Amino acid sequence: MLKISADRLNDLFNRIASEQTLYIPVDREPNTAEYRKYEDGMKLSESLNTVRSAKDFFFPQTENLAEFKVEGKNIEIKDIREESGDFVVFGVRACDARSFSILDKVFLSEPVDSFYKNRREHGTIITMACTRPSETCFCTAFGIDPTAPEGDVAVFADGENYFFLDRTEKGKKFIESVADMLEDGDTSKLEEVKEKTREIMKKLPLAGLGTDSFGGDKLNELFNSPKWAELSESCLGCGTCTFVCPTCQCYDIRDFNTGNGIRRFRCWDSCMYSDFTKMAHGNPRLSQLERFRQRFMHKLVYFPANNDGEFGCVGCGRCLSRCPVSLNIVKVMKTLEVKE
Amino acid sequence: MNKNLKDWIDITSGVNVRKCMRCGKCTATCPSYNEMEYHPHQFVYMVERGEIEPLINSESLYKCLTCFVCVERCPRNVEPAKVVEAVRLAAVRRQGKNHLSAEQIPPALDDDMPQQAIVTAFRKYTK
Amino acid sequence: MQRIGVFVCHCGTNIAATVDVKAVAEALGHEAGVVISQDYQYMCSESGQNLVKNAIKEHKLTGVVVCSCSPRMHENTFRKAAASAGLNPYLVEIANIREQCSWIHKDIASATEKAIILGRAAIAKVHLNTPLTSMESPVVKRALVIGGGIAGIQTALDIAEAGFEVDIVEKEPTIGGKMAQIDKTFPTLDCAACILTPKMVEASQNEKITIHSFSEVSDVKGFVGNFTVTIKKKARYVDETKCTGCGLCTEKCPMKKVPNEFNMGLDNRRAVYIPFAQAVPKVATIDPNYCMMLKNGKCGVCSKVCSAGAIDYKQTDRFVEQKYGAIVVATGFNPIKLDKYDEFAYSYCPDVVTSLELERLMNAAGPNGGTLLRPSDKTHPHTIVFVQCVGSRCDDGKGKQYCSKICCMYTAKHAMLIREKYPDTEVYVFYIDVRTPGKNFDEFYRRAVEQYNVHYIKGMVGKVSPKADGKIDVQASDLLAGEQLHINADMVVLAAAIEPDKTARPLATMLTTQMDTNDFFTEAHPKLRPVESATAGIFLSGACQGPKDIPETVAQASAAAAKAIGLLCKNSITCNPCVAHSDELMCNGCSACEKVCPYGAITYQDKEFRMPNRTTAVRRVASVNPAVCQGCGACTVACPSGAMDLNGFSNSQIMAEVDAICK
Amino acid sequence: MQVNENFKPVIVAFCCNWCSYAGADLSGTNRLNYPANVKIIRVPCSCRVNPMFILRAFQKGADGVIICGCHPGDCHYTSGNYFTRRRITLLYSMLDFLGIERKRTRLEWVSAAEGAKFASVMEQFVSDVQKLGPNRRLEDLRCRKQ
Amino acid sequence: MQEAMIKRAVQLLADGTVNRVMGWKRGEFVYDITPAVFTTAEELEKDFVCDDFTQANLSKYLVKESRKEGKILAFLKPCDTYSFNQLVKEHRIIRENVYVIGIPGGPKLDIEKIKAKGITGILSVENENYTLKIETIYGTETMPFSEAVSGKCSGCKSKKHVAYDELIGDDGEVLDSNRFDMVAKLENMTSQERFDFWRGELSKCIRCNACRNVCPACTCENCVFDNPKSGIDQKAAADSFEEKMFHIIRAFHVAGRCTDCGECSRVCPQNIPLHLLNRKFIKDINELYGEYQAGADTTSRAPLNNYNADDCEPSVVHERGVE
Repeated sequence: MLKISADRLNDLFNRIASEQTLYIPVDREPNTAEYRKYEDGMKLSESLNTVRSAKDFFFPQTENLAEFKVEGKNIEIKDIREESGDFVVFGVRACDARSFSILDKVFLSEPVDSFYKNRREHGTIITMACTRPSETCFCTAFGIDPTAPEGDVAVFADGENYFFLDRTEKGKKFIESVADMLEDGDTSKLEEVKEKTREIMKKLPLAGLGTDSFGGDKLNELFNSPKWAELSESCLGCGTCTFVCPTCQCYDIRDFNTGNGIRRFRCWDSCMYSDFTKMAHGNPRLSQLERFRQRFMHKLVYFPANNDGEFGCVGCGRCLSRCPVSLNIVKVMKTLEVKE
Repeated sequence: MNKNLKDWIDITSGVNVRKCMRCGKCTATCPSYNEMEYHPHQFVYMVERGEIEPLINSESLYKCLTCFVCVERCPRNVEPAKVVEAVRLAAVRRQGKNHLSAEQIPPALDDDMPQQAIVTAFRKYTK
Repeated sequence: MQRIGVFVCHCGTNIAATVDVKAVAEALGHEAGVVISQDYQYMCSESGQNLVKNAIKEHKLTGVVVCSCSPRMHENTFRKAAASAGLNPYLVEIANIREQCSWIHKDIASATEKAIILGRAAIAKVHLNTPLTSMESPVVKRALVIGGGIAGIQTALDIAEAGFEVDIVEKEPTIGGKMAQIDKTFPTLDCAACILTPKMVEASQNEKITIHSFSEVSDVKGFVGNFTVTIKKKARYVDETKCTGCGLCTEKCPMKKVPNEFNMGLDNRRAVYIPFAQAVPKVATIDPNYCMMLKNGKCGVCSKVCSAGAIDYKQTDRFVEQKYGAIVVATGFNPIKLDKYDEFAYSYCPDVVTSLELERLMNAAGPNGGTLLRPSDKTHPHTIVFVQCVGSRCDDGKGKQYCSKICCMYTAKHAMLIREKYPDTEVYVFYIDVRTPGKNFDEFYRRAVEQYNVHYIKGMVGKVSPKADGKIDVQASDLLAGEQLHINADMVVLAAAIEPDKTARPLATMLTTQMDTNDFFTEAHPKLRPVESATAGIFLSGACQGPKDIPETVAQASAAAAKAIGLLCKNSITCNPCVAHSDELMCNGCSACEKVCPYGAITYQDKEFRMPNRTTAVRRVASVNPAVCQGCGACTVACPSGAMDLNGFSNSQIMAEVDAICK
Repeated sequence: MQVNENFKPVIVAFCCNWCSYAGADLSGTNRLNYPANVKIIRVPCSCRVNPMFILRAFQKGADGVIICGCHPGDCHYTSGNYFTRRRITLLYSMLDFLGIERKRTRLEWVSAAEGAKFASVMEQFVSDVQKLGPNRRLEDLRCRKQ
Repeated sequence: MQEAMIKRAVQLLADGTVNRVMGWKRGEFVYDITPAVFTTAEELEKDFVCDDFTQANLSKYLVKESRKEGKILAFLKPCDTYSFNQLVKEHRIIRENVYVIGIPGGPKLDIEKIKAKGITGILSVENENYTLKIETIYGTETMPFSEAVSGKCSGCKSKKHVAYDELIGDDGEVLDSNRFDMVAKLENMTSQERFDFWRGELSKCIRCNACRNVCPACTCENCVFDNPKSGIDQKAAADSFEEKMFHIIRAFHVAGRCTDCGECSRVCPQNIPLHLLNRKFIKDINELYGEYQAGADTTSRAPLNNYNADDCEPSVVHERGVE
């Protein structure tokens, strides 16, 4: 497999950055990373997950859709879409990589979301195998192997070298473009690192999380479970869990009067908000219990029902660490689990 | 009516002569009223009408003791003393009008006159 | 869909001169919702208003925007016009393109552009106007007159004449004010007391009028038609009901050395006193700063001699609360303090007096019984010099910028009286201009000059210096003769400027009326509404509104009374419909609004609300009493959730205006 | 920082109906002039001005916002301007804390008799904002005029 | 401490003074604390926890809870009691439906501070006389207790309970903390530096509303930002201006009512120091209108609903500090 030595990694970054924009996770504070546009001298973050997931590059928090100008009686519509430039997102973990396949199912199925498609085509995702999973990780529960991430190009690190394995057409093209900086290397040490990571995964507190009592067909018994009241009583109804989640894909479309025309834009929406899906007759889910239930039912029941069993959650653990009152999907799954 | 001379005096004196309501209080309180050919209120009115020439050539220009009682008492904040000073400067700017020749000084000296007075007089009244 | 009519006024050339009204009308025609946009010469004229009425009927307008002068001028005119055409008056908006656009900009392009923007802002606001109906609030049929001078008395008499209850609050022990101190009045020279005391007696005997003498207004709450006033009746240590005014106590009181303010301190009075013989109410008053009994408990002569047993040393300030429909301010004037004018030696020469002091010196009830004597050595003055405009017409920071209007006339009166009574006395009057505007005024002044040959000299007095021999050297300029005069005078009379009474400023704060920089009350409109203040229900009578003489004061007093009667005769008045209202669904019941409301118009109640899933909950919500609310809007900002909004100036309306302006 | 001449600041003025609006009218009747960039919005009392309006003005492209009210003690509603004074003091302190130029906002007491003062305050405020240049720190890019 | 609380709670449940207890219960991990309502003694014994990680301020929940049937027992730390008083003053909490037991505050730990040391895979945290022994899947780590103290507690303003029916442990007093130092430091920067600082901080905001929904002063039935009729409703910051607008308006709405409990900065997923905005208002109010601590009592008027005639002029703010 092709590899590059650790100390020449930054040269590779400079090379990529010269051709297209490159985003890599950088430590904002020790142990909390965020994606930043690569500038020379930036150090790749060791820590695990960024607070905001890589979803932001493909489905940004706010995006302009169209602009209207009203002159007296006639309306003039301006198309303000522009072709996205090529960009590379480096250092995506296995769980985030899986989130793209979930988002693709939503945005790229008929009717295709042209904004998302435009960015998806121009973006190359370079994933990285995990070596130090944290206690909040439970990606194995959803069949994700942290040591073998998907994405366009998979990168494996064994301490001194970074091995590159292309997984898709776009990945192959990427590797060819930087082939001159890579050379062949033996992957013996890699196996040993992978084995160590799998060992750690088994020792994680959330390792044994089962998803068999969830899925498309479990709707009735879960929906009417009395436990939702106790589960959702302390939920504040803020949008943190939905805005840090890599697979949340709900958005709201709004108009803004800029003084010289109306700009229509879409922005993330959270099912936890009181005015989520507020329609002419009002809001279908009026109490926090219903909204709380809607969120986890969508992840664990509705999404699998519509997407042949694939769960809406990738086990990245962000909602576990970011919820102000520590309510999360793991607590829901453990409470609602039907044990034989 | 010498237009730019009047403007020049307005600027240097910084006084708006049009504020005068001709109440005569400055003239009433002026201690050297009798020696003056043009009394303070006339002074201001002539400057307002632009008749600067007679003022420059008149003796009373130098009779003003600049005791500033007219400035103190004027109800409209017109400062006649400053107008007098401005006209004096106009006179001083005129070349050839030498009001104090060197010979006049020794007889005018008296021992308790401060040396500074001589210097300023000499600077002011000679060209 | 809104159907808006835009009318742009030329206002003759006032607007049309610097604003291209045709371009404005044309530009505003394209705004959304505008169905008709035209300009006209005089929108406020009869035909202008008909233009609006016809347009409303013809185009079935739902909103009218008039780009014209300030809404404070003709908002009501256009509202009435719209109402008569069937459109709710509060669907009319005014864009001020005169006072705030055409009059203050010279460049036509920028003025026109600004007028268009102001027009757009008014259109944006009218889109969101809601039809409002004004509420009725009851009128208390009782008036309050603050100040018992001739102005207050005349106003009270006229209001009582119309059959309404009136209270007069006078801070001195007796009503009468400055006029009681005056000897004769110009131009007819009739004696001030003779024409004033009958009115004072009439006021005291009129059962509709109650007089609160020796009292002050301490607090005013409420609004037009519904004022609640607290009157502080200062302790006079004499029971008004018992005292017959016999004056025995005033003779027996041992404390003689009290400077008599009524005679401007020229002579002394006793600690217990009646200001002057014809005082109304004729009741003694004890001066707590001098009475030995009140200060250190030793004496009590007055209570011993008083046959009626009216003296009561334990009396304290009493507070009376009363409701009124209208309030008339008649606080009058005072001469200014002359201590800053050292050039006139007023503060260190007793023979230099002000005109009011001269009035007392010449008055029969004055310090020396009516014969004019020099205060210093009580000798007959042979030469008197009058100095005009002392402290008036000067902006040197010490005096007042305005002309005090009455000095020229009363000085001519004094000169004439002195010359008539003491022909041997020479009278000089130094003046800047003699101003005698009025009926028989100039003839009066010419009589003083021609018949009584008073020496009127044009020129100001520069310096007054008392000499060792008791005479006073007056150094002045004679501008016409062009000389500097030195007059050897026995007395100098200064015509001091007059300023509003010191109690006017705190009173204005209580009444929330406006005042100008000289502390005179600001009238609603200098030419068209001189006797009303901008605050509804508060009227101005006499010198509190500006310097004026007795004829004008009485005229204004009756005008103010007429205005007050106009208000009191209504059973209820329509009040401002632009009041606040709270949206119950969004109200948190946190009572932030209740705390900022200056009128206490907000109350709370627990109401039941339908909550999700067919449950109900009781919530504490605010409700605004539209009759009490005056529409200031403080609550709308104190309310975090925006539940509280204001009719006529709602959040969305103001934001729409902001958007239109910043477009 | 050079000040380009053709920058015409947009100034929004909130004037209270009883005092400063009357003062503005008086400066009009006296034909005093002040720059045309100032547009006046009439509010019943200065206490009606909500910080939302001020931020909205800046968002929509204003370069300066000035609030005029009655002199403390003169308020037609007795205590309206006292509340304004506290609210606006805190708001301006916060805007300054966030780094917004101080001269973009101002509160001025103008009575109905002070027409001259109104004109000179507006003149001075517009020149201050002119020196500061366009509002870049508190603007909404979408509303920037092309 | 926890046992004493459970014992007292069970006692009160038994004798019927209260029919439910508001406290905390553990989530998945040792540092994972969720506020919860317990109705039976067994639940209390099983799940109730009160240790170094129970930072959450329970006062806001009492707004809804105090409107339900029966009386609820609430364990409140000293800083929570200030929020409680403020909500009682604004009639948001019905005082007689809540039985308050004051528990000692004591510095609480913040897991973010531990993670910031690079420690991951945390399984358990024990506190042995002020050094923390942290079990992780990658071995055990130790760190001094003081370094893991939460931001809320490092600037603690008072250990005094201002509202309680009963006390467990003794009552502390008001401390003079240096909580305004950072605000003063910012004030002394130039306006460009301040602007860059806040643009850096506020641009991280993802408008998740956690700060608003956790804040005990923000209890509007229908928030201005959610109500389309308000004119400033916004769901996401589509422009840097809207970030500033949201935080300025929120700080203004809680000005004079914010008790500086620090919850907003604790819950912010992007660690934006939001408490600095509220502290700026508190510092200004203290300097300009006299010392005022929101929630110290239930009767005083909030500074912004109050005035006195000789308040300073707004220009004062423009003259002090650095341009």
